[in-house]
Amino acid sequence: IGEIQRFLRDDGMVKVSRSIRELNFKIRHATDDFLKNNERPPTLQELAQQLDVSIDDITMASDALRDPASLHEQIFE
Amino acid sequence: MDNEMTLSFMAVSDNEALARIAITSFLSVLDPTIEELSEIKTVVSEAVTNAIIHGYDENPNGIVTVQASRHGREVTITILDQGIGIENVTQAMEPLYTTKPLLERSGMGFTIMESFTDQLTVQSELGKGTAVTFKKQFQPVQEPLYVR
Amino acid sequence: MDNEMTLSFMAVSDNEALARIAITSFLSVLDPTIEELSEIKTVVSEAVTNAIIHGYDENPNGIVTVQASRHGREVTITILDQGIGIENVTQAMEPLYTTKPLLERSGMGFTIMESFTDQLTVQSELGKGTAVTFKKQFQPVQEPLYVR
Ligand SMILES: Nc1ncnc2c1ncn2[C@@H]1O[C@H](COP(=O)(O)OP(=O)(O)O)[C@@H](O)[C@H]1O
Ligand SMILES: Nc1ncnc2c1ncn2[C@@H]1O[C@H](COP(=O)(O)OP(=O)(O)O)[C@@H](O)[C@H]1O
Ligand SMILES: [Mg+2]
Ligand SMILES: [Mg+2]
Repeated sequence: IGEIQRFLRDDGMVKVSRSIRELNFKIRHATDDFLKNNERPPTLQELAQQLDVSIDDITMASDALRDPASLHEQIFE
Repeated sequence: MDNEMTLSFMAVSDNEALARIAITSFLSVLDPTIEELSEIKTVVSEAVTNAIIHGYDENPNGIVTVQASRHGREVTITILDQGIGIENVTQAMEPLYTTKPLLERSGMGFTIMESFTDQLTVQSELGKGTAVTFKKQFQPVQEPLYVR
Repeated sequence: MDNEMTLSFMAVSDNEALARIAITSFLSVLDPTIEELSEIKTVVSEAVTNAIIHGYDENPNGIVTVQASRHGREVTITILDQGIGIENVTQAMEPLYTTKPLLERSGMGFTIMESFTDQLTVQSELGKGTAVTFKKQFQPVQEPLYVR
């Protein structure tokens, strides 16, 4: 699956919504880790650095945190 | 003023995300924490929802406007509509007060907005519309805290 | 019209991200592919950069406006400024033409915008400003069958 996904990504076929869901999942983990290590929530830039993505991507994906539907998909996908 | 933006959109609930995301991007130069952002986004969502549901009674042709300005780390945001307006603002802002109990509104929107902002002002005129303005001072990025 | 938005902001390059991200959110209901989105964001960035750098000569007090509307899967976006305007639009749109070679501009902005959109219109008046409008039809992209 990973290879097919990589191929699709190169092919430009991957939906933005899917990449946002994936990043959303990573943001949740990274936020938890950061809280544990630093005893404060991470900033946007700290998350972008840690996950090696743009602030734009963090902005879009972190908003999906609010959407119960997308949470549901993350958990049950 | 260091930066300013104005965003207008149709009164449909999909556009709540647009408002939140635009504000997030506008604030990103302050490098806020996810927590600070989440509070501001909650306030924006509550005010935009009110404009759509109460101000325009969900008529999508209504236009909701979000204005934001930043001066150093102080941010001022106004959410306005040209909808039905509020007859008694003091009453409307009381906890649990709602005119749409059948839509399962909690009546806690204004209370939430007040608790997450430094200052909240509501201006409204019956038949003219409503403007909700709030100010928030963003703290400088902090070192680890030991009190939580 | 299914949805409409208007975003205005000060002519500072930080706000390019704001324009891109607002458009990203506006388009998300169409569930675009990464490639489609990245093309649209490139077009928006080129046009907003032109408004800031050429239209306003980087004077931050200039206001750049991004209008977007959606009808089904057809999206129309206009980026406008009230800046210096363009004397000869046909010439300005030629590949490699630039009036700011010292700023290391490539002169390829309009060429990129044309190649990523279905239709591009530029209206401009000297001393009044410039409006760049483009249309894009989003395909109902199907994910390949073997993915799910
Ligand atoms: N933009 C608005 N236009 C008209 N009425 C409004 C607006 N915002 C709030 N109100 C009134 O104030 C009341 C309280 O709002 P709020 O505290 O957010 O609770 P809720 O939205 O759950 O009813 C609403 O029920 C409505 O009567
Ligand atoms: N919004 C604008 N206002 C004034 N002039 C503009 C504007 N957009 C483009 N131009 C003119 O058109 C030329 C070509 O633009 P473009 O193809 O984007 O190349 P570049 O930005 O690299 O110069 C610019 O050098 C400038 O003279
Ligand atoms: Mg409410
Ligand atoms: Mg250019």
